[in-house]
Amino acid sequence: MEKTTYRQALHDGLYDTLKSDPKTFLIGEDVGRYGGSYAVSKGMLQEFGEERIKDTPLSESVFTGLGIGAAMGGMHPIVEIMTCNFALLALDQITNNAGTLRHMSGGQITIPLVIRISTGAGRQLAAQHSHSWEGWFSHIPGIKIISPATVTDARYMLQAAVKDPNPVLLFEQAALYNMEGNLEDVREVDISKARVLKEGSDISFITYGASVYKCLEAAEELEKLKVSAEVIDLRSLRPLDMPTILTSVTKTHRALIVDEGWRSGSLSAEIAARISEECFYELDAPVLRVCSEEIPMPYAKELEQKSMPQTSSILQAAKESLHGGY
Amino acid sequence: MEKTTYRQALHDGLYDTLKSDPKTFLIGEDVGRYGGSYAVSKGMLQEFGEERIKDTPLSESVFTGLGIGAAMGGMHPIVEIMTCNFALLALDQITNNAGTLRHMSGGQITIPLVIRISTGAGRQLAAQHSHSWEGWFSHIPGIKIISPATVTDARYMLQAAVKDPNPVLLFEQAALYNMEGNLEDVREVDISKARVLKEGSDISFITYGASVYKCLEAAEELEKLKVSAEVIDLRSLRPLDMPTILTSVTKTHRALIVDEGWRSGSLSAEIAARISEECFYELDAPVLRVCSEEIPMPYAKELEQKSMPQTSSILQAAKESLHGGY
Amino acid sequence: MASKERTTVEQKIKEQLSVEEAKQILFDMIRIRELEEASAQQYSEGKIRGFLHLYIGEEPIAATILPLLKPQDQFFGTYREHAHALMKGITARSIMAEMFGKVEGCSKGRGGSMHIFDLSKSFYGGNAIVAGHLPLAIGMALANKMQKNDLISICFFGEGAIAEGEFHESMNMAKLWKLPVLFVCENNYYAMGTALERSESQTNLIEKAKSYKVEAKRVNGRNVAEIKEAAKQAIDFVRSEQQPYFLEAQTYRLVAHSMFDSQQYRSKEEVEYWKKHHDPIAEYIHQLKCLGWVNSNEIKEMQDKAKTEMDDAISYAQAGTTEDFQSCMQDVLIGEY
Amino acid sequence: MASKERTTVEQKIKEQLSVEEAKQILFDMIRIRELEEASAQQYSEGKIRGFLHLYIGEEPIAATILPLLKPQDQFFGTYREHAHALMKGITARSIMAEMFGKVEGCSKGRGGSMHIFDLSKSFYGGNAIVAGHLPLAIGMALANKMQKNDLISICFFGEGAIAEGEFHESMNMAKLWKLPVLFVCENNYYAMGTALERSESQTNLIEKAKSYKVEAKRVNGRNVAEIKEAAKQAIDFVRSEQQPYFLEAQTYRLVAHSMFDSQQYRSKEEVEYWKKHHDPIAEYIHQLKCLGWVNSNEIKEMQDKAKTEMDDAISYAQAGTTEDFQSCMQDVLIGEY
Ligand SMILES: Cc1ncc(C[n+]2csc(CCOP(=O)(O)OP(=O)(O)O)c2C)c(N)n1
Ligand SMILES: Cc1ncc(C[n+]2csc(CCOP(=O)(O)OP(=O)(O)O)c2C)c(N)n1
Ligand SMILES: [Mg+2]
Ligand SMILES: [Mg+2]
Repeated sequence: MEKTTYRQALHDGLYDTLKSDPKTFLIGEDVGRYGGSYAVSKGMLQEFGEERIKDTPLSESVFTGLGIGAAMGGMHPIVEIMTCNFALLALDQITNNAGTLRHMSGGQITIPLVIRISTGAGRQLAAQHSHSWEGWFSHIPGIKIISPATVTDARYMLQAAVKDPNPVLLFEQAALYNMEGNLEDVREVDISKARVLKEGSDISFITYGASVYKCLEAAEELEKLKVSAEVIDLRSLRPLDMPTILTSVTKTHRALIVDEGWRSGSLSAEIAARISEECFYELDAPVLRVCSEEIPMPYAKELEQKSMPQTSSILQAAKESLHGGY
Repeated sequence: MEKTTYRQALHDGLYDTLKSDPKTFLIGEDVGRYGGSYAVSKGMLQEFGEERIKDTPLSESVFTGLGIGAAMGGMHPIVEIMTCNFALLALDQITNNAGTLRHMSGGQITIPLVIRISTGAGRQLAAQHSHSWEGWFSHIPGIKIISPATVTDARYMLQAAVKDPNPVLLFEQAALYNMEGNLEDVREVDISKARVLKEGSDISFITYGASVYKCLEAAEELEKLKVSAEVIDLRSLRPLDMPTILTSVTKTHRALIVDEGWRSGSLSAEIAARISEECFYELDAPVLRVCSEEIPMPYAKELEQKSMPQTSSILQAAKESLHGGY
Repeated sequence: MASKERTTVEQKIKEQLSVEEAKQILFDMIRIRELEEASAQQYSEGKIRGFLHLYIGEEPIAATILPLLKPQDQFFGTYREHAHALMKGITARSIMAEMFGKVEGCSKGRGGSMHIFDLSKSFYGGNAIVAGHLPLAIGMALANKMQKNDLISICFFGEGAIAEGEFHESMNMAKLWKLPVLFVCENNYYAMGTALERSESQTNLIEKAKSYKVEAKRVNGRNVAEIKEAAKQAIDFVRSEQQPYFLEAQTYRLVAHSMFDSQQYRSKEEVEYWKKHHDPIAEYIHQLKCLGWVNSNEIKEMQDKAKTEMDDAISYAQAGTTEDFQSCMQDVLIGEY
Repeated sequence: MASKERTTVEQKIKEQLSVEEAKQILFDMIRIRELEEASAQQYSEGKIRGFLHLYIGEEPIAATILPLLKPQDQFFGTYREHAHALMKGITARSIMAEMFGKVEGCSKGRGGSMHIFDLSKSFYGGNAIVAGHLPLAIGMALANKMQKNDLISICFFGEGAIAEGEFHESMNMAKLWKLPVLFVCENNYYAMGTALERSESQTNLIEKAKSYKVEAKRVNGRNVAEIKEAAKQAIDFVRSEQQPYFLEAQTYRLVAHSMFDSQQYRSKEEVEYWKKHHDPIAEYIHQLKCLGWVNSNEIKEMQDKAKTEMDDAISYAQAGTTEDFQSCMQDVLIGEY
């Protein structure tokens, strides 16, 4: 197994995609000359030229809509929105066009579009650059939402997304760009399935993205206490892979969802609601959630860290679930 | 008790507000000369003049942001966004500014702003004019969200919202504009509390807006079967009045949430998750949800009606909860 | 209209159009009018619901411009698009069935009046978020350009859309990236009840377009020959230069914005004046008659034919069926989900 | 700079500024430079984190314009706002503490470098959604106008913001509603790595502003006297005419966009050329020396004083405390929730 970083894996995946599919091209702010705000597309302009690596003006709404239109025209655009915090400017296009046009036209329109968006806190970028809105956006029918947590997924999810005939939002985890990991020996990944990263029998941790590592850490801690936690990386936030989730909870009878989004109305709520709906009688304890505090993300390091799910808060919630803190 | 329509009640509430608070003014598309797209502000221009009834260009993002700025400057603007479907264009302003500035500035900024937005389906306006996104928007910290279901609330909620020092989104139910109802003999309403519209002991229906009437109808049907359903009108979607919800569920041991939003990631998910978290051991059955189908709203009447919560689907879900359909 | 002016108009018709063409355009204008009147009628009978926006008074624009396109050139329009759909070759049957909410409609009855789509005619809506389709049109233009398929996209919108940020961003990107898109602004001076001077600080829309260095021209939207001349030039320019172009057609909506509109914002006199003096079909008939290009019999024939077409469309729509709900649950995503 | 040109520059200084004023502006430019260099230093030591955007090379703009405002005139700026904060009277201590994430900072350490707020100085950020603060500024202008308080709002942004729809909608509404707002566009020719000619089809920004019928003027952002003259006129115009005004100050960012930027998009030579020939502080010092208005001793004194101010600010920030987390959970809404 090869070692690589999350950033490099994303870069390589992007490179391969552009190389293998001549209908693809990358557009977004500073994807070209600057090399991508997180350096994922560094060197691409030199490699693929201006025709396929297109720096845009600061116009999130329209370059996203332009991607939708180009996809309708048979291309396979890859749009980059620097961070999800700016994606609200494009949310009309994503929702009312990308997510709607196929159905509204009676199934005539196809939109093979990928939108790459970075997400997440932990880098002290404060309240207009730090939120995790992928769960929030997963309310929208007509789009898929995926987010890689591992370098392998970082490497191959984009290719799978580009092959998917639907609009796919791929959320890159800003906190993981520098993470090193082992690239598994695969050539592609299936973006429809969640993945059990660690098997366990006493409690199911359901999570995705950067929180995966905190859950794994918490699970390790729990092993010391002879508690066996299962850790599920959702990978796809819309649609949700419910069979994998339900199989796990049916086995462990306890579920804890860890979600970096603001708690109220987060993806964690949907998952909790579904677990209760679909395997209520299997549950030995209420489904619990560890989410971000419902405040605009503060800048100060300590405050930011306290606002986010942490290994310690996961552990605490797990113990509550196991011992019935109620 | 006086009879009035929901539209007239909103109109009268707006009139009183403008009359009593000289810092208020109304801005939005066609609020003036056209009389408001739903005729709520009909006659206001003639009454209050151009200074206070301001027709805007089609610029949702900026006239909303302008409202925020004017509120920061000490005014009490009332912004109207025609429907929530267009509100995505203003969601950056609502989230990154209205919901964020106070906290991010260390508590210095105050934004006494009200945004009126119409919402909901049932009028065959299809996929770009029919959605219910108030639940979706209730993910945002730093704002309040309310929605009147009764003519009394339609009459007095705006005044309460204007008096509130926070940004408040008031969602008007498009399906109810023509509804007649009895105006209660009050002079103000408290926008922080849910309201039990019908007491019951066997199951709690938790809902708001136009679905309230479907729930009441279903409850009436259930009476015939000797089942006593309690119906709660949430009134405030953010923050949620959890004490009222939990008191009810603790009494009935069964909960059914009816929400016209798309099911996944709807407000109903949050409420279901919280009920499970906070009174899991009181539940005799899983918390169930009746929501809209996860499709862009179709135009054809029959399809539209089938996509939305209906008395029949509420009844069916209630029976499932009561008899344990699992 | 002064008689001097009229002569010029007729001169221009002779310059720009053959008799056949001129008559075809008249016939199409009549068809559009009949379609719109039939729609209004069906609305009042409760067969059509939701919002219904009519094109009465604006017919020359769609009737003249759309036939100049290649069939595969992609059209993007607003909710006020029945006329454009008809001109792009969608049958009245398909349009009417759509408005009736029947599965036989081009969008399976899911879209209704505001969302007519027919990709076999390269007709991309029927879009009801004002200015939300501009980015789609420039994206399509980019796809055309990259695929070197010699197609252009054409995007219609009202003058109200110009205030939206999407207009600004789209014009800029279209010019920056040299995208082959023809923007057609149907300036009917009102956005619902908001008059142009309350929606734009600069009411000269050509100046606005030029501020992006986009080529721009204004035409009288009731003058068929002028529209044809300008639109042909514009289409040729877009296709050959691979650059955007902005065409403003000044017009007037002779009817309400939609069936919900009580028109508080303009006087009855104003509307009556326009109806009486500037109904574009009456004007055009008068011009062609002066030229001796049509006679009353032919016009009557056209009207009858158009009426028959619309009656047939209504029968067709009436006989249609509602989509099965299970089927309507499809097409959200492709594949299982 | 050619010597003829130089003479003109110096002429203009004499025309526009008293010796005292001129020296004050120089001192402020030096203070800004010292603040920015101290910030960069603290960043490299890990005391400041997140994004840090420096104003080095652009100092004359804030140093000249901000003192012309009334203290209560409301300022709205971008993430590149340390200089403006200092000029609006926020202490270096308060700014530095904010960047250190300390509760003693003006935003309690919640905002950091990008979100400096101090309402006691009418300083409204520190906004980091590009162009997202323009609507706030025009809204504030409306509030001022309605309250007839004789205040204006002033809104700074980079040329990159012009491509956003929010610019378009804001300019239009500001002009339509005659709002007393001064827009100041700091055109440093790059938005991160995107050069103006790749971000605007029309690179003449004055033409862009005028397309909304907004009064507009361009100044050389390194020419203090020119800035002062134009800004004073602009402020007077906005206040007395109750109309918007657009002022473009052409400038050059001598440093990276932020501490994350490796500047692939421009050559080292380009940056070196600007540093060597157009460092605005060096230029201004040269001009004032030619005029005999300052000498090296005085400059040294200014630098020492500024350094002392910044050292003190750092000590203050260093000694500060982090906000208590429970306190940080406040201020989301007012009242119980
Ligand atoms: C983003 C958005 N805002 C508001 C509306 C409501 N609306 C529908 S049509 C319209 C007026 C548009 O006027 P114009 O662009 O001039 O086109 P016209 O109707 O005159 O053809 C408005 C405000 C909408 N559909 N979308
Ligand atoms: C809406 C939005 N899009 C993108 C960004 C990322 N971003 C931050 S600064 C910047 C460049 C802005 O350039 P300009 O407006 O010229 O100001 P400058 O930094 O040159 O002072 C970009 C793209 C952002 N903060 N907000
Ligand atoms: Mg119009
Ligand atoms: Mg710049």
